[in-house]
Amino acid sequence: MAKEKSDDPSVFDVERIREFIEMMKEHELNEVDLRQSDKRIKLRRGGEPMTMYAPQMAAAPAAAAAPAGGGAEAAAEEDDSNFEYILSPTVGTFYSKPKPESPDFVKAGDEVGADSVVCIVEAMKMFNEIPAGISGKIVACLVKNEQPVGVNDKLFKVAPN
Amino acid sequence: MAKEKSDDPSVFDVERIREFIEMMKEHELNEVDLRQSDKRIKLRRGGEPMTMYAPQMAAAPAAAAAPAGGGAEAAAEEDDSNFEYILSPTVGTFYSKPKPESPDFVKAGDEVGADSVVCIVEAMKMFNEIPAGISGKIVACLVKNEQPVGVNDKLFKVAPN
Amino acid sequence: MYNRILIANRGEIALRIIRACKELGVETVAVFSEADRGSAYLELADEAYCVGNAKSAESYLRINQLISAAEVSNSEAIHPGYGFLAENAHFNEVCRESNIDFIGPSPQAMQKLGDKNTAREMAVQAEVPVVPGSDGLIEDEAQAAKVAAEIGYPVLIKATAGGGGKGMRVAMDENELLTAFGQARTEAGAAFGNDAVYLEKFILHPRHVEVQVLADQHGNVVHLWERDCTVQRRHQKLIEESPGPGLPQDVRKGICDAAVRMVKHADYHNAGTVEFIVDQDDNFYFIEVNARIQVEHCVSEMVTGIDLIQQQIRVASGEKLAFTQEDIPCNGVAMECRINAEDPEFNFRPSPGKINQIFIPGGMGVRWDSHVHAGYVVPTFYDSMVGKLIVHRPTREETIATMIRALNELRVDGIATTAPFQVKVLESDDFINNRVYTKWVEEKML
Amino acid sequence: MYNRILIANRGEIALRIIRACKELGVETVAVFSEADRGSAYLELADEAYCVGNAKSAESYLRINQLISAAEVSNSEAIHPGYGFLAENAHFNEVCRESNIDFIGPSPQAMQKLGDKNTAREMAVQAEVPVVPGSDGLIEDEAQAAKVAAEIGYPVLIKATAGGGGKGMRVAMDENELLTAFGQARTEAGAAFGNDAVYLEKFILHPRHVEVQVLADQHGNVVHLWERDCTVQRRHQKLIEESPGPGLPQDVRKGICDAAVRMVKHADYHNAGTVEFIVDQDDNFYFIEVNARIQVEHCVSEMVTGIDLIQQQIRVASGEKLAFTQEDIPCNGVAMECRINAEDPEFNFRPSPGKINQIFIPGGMGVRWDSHVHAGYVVPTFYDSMVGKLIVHRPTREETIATMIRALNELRVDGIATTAPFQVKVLESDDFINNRVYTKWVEEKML
Repeated sequence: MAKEKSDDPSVFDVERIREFIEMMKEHELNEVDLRQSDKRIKLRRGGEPMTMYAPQMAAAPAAAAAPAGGGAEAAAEEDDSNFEYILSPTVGTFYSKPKPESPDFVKAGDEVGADSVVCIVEAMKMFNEIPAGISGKIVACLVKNEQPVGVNDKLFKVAPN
Repeated sequence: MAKEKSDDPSVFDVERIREFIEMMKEHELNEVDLRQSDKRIKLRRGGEPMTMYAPQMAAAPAAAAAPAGGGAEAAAEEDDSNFEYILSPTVGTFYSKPKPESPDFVKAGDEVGADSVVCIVEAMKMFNEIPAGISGKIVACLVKNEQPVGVNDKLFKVAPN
Repeated sequence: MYNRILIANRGEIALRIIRACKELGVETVAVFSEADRGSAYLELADEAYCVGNAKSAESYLRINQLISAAEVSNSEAIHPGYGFLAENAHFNEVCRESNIDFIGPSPQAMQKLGDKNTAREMAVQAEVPVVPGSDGLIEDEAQAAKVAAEIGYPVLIKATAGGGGKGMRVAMDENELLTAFGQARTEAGAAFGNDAVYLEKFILHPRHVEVQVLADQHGNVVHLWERDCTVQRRHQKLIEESPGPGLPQDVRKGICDAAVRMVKHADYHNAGTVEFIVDQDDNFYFIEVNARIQVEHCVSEMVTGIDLIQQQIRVASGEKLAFTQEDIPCNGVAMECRINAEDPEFNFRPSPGKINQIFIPGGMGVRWDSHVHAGYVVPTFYDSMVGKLIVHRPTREETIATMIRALNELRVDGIATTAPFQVKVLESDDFINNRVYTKWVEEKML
Repeated sequence: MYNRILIANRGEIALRIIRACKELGVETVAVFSEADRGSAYLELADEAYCVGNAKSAESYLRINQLISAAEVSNSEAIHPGYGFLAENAHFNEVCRESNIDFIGPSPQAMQKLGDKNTAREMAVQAEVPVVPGSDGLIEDEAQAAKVAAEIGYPVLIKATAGGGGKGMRVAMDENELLTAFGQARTEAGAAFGNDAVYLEKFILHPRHVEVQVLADQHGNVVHLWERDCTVQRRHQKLIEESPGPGLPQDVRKGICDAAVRMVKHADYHNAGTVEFIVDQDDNFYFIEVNARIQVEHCVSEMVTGIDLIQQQIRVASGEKLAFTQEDIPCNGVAMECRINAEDPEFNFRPSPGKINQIFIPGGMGVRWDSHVHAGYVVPTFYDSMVGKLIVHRPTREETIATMIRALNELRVDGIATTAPFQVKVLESDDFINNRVYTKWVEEKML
């Protein structure tokens, strides 16, 4: 990031700001906060802060309490948006390994393909093997073994190829 | 500031600030915060809309229901801020003339001095002669004869000299 | 008593159930769709799980996701609220097969009462008066004409699987009957895949009166008096009150006792509502049983002081009712207005969107049940009700005055609501003097 | 009945009075300071007049502006609410001289009861028990020692013009008495410009119990039972309830009858409160009469179903009470928490400012009295109370459970409130088991 692409305009560039704002409106974002080296672009819109409704619950359910449009906001919290997430397709219990004694399906640093099984989510005695869905490198596992998860809860953070 | 890209104006550039502000208004932004090296442009505006609490009452009491800081907002409604107002110092009944048969103390277009009596506000059988308080030209009388008024209700609009 | 229950619903009723649980010391597990993600009321639950996308079919109606959520959260019971799966006997059964209590009646009772025809037969057996009509289905025009002649015109043709007015026809005489009969069958077949119809006497200008009942699993059944829900628009209730205005005491007693007989005969437990229509001579006729808690349960709570949701949970967990019929008072007059996100100025079109500002009514005699707040976005995917305004005062006159006061106090900036229309109803002579009937809104107010 | 009244107050109680008037069909005129300009509740009034600047002395206490507002708006009466000019006999008199009814007692009754010493004498005449002590003022140390010996130590030295604990001293024996006597006089002189003091028996761990009375102008006086307001912090009530927990029935009857005797003897009309302290043997002693409506009037409204503000207006306009003592029930248990904009984490320091977001509690048994809303700015100039949370349920246990549930539901973003502290009180064994006393909060909870 040290050497800046010459085509990267000044953060004060009015036209680019306008584009950001239109994106925010279109997708109902409340905040955009971009930083790079000593640069920062921070934009806020919408009504009163909904911070009072910020997460107050345990890991899995936490997502529940994220503000409306929480997905977007969660992303905003990230330093950058070069990552993707493997989401749970179902409510159930997360298993990081096929059997208690065996190793985890994947760990941080592993390369995965779209079809690689990354975990099992068990629901109603059915053990659903969850494929990565994208190819890339596992950055982090976001859920502990045997933790309950809900639909669309983030399971793994992935750096796509 | 020394080596500044020619296409990147000073943060103090009025035109660019105006564009940002217009964008913020148009798209209901609350905050813009831009930084680059030692430069920063930060703009904030408004809270959530209080429009539901806008005036809904008859002329005199209307001021009552104006949003908090209503004075400021009222002013904002004006095309420009070259005017001042003569306010009622007391609750009472507004009289535009000393006696029913006599002419108004002042009418639109009249020049007044700080000491000129512009009306009477009667309260508890006491007839208080109200001086203009400023010298200038009466633009409009904002209250009807014998209408009740409250403290700080606007009585006359004045173009000061 | 349970340690923890899952609430298979959303919005106002989900919050209502969370409140009852907190007062009972029972932990709650909420579920939500992506459209409800981040709603304030979810924070009040001990846990919350997303069960899918905004569309009900992809979230609140997904039985496997709900059961999974109950299992992973170690919930011992599921409260279905109203709507969604509340009267789904299959869901009821799946819960029990998964060793999770369903807070409601048995699947069998639900099934029997769910079929209008069976329910009617049970009413007759329980000596609960029903609208005079064909005992069972009508096979053909000839039989229709014969039965109609017996019960006397005007007659009503109804689909046995019907609801919401579909497959319904009124016939003033035999000629009309013969044409309407075919139409009703076709319409019913198209709407419900079941063209079975029956006949009954058409009642002019009826009132809708229903009785709240509560039964434990030990054979104890009580009623919490009646509710008058006559003010409706297209079968959607707008205002409910208790006691029923102008009902003679002997009729009140008769209708409440009949409801208890019906519930006992159906071997029904938990909370339920027995619906009747009352004609202009105060004769009452059984219509159906709602095998769930209802939106308007609050008015019965106010006049009796009994928390119905808490009672549902208690009896589902096996507790005996802690009171008898004699212990249940009926104090003052309670009324409820359903506040819907609909615009009465434009034929009640839905008015979803963001609530920029809201001033919530309060003060003496006022109860507000709602999950909304300034900044809340009313989703487009679900029922349009955003809150319930309930008033309880010593007399009907005072209750109406306070309700009007409170409706005028309610101000919502961002969406339109039905409140202004309800004020018009409450100020009308017909409502004040109790001259309304189920079609009154359409015929006199629109 | 009046056509139109002016409300010489602000915030919660102004809204409370507007609500009562709307239900009575009486028009309202509100007044406001520049600090309250634009507040939502002002819109509910038929008219509103600014009476001056933010400081109370320059607005809500300006008698001439208030009278002028009443005159220009053709108001027939003024309701003073509580605080500000509510117990100002001069204002009361000016109103009447201006042919405007003052909604409260006569200036004479107000004056007599306003002086603690006179009030005590009247109590004795009305055979209302008072704390044993000097009948009248104490002139010097010698007399103090003599009287103290008679009534027995510990004794309390009190300023006749006193209030808020100023000019008050406890003496355990004669030595302490002789020093404390001088100190009390000096402090009283400095605080009130009146150094007159008297002596009374010091009561250990008393409860604060007060009786709500209501009197018309035709000699009819009733009580609306008692309120226990023992949970206080520095003489500021935090939680009030009715009926008084643990009060034996005969004591309840005795204290309520005594209050009625007192009010009759004072030739008092309109609403008022007679305050007592109750010792650990349930002996009760008269303290003072509050000649106005009180913040905590709502708990009496809940158990009796009587709207006290409406009654104040009715009796002021000359109506007879429409009910007798026998008609006044006492149903269930009502409790009120005053929600103040104060931060219990930091010694209850004031926490004014903007309410960015608020979730208001609701549901079964919950009443909310407040003028605030999301976006409202709590001014720094006035009382810190932003709302009252009132709960009414059949039993004290249920009332406590619902109050805790509702306090936890109340979420205010932008300012701190006392709600979390009140939850702690409600969950404490001492409160649940009724072992609190007027200094309990300071001694056990801080």
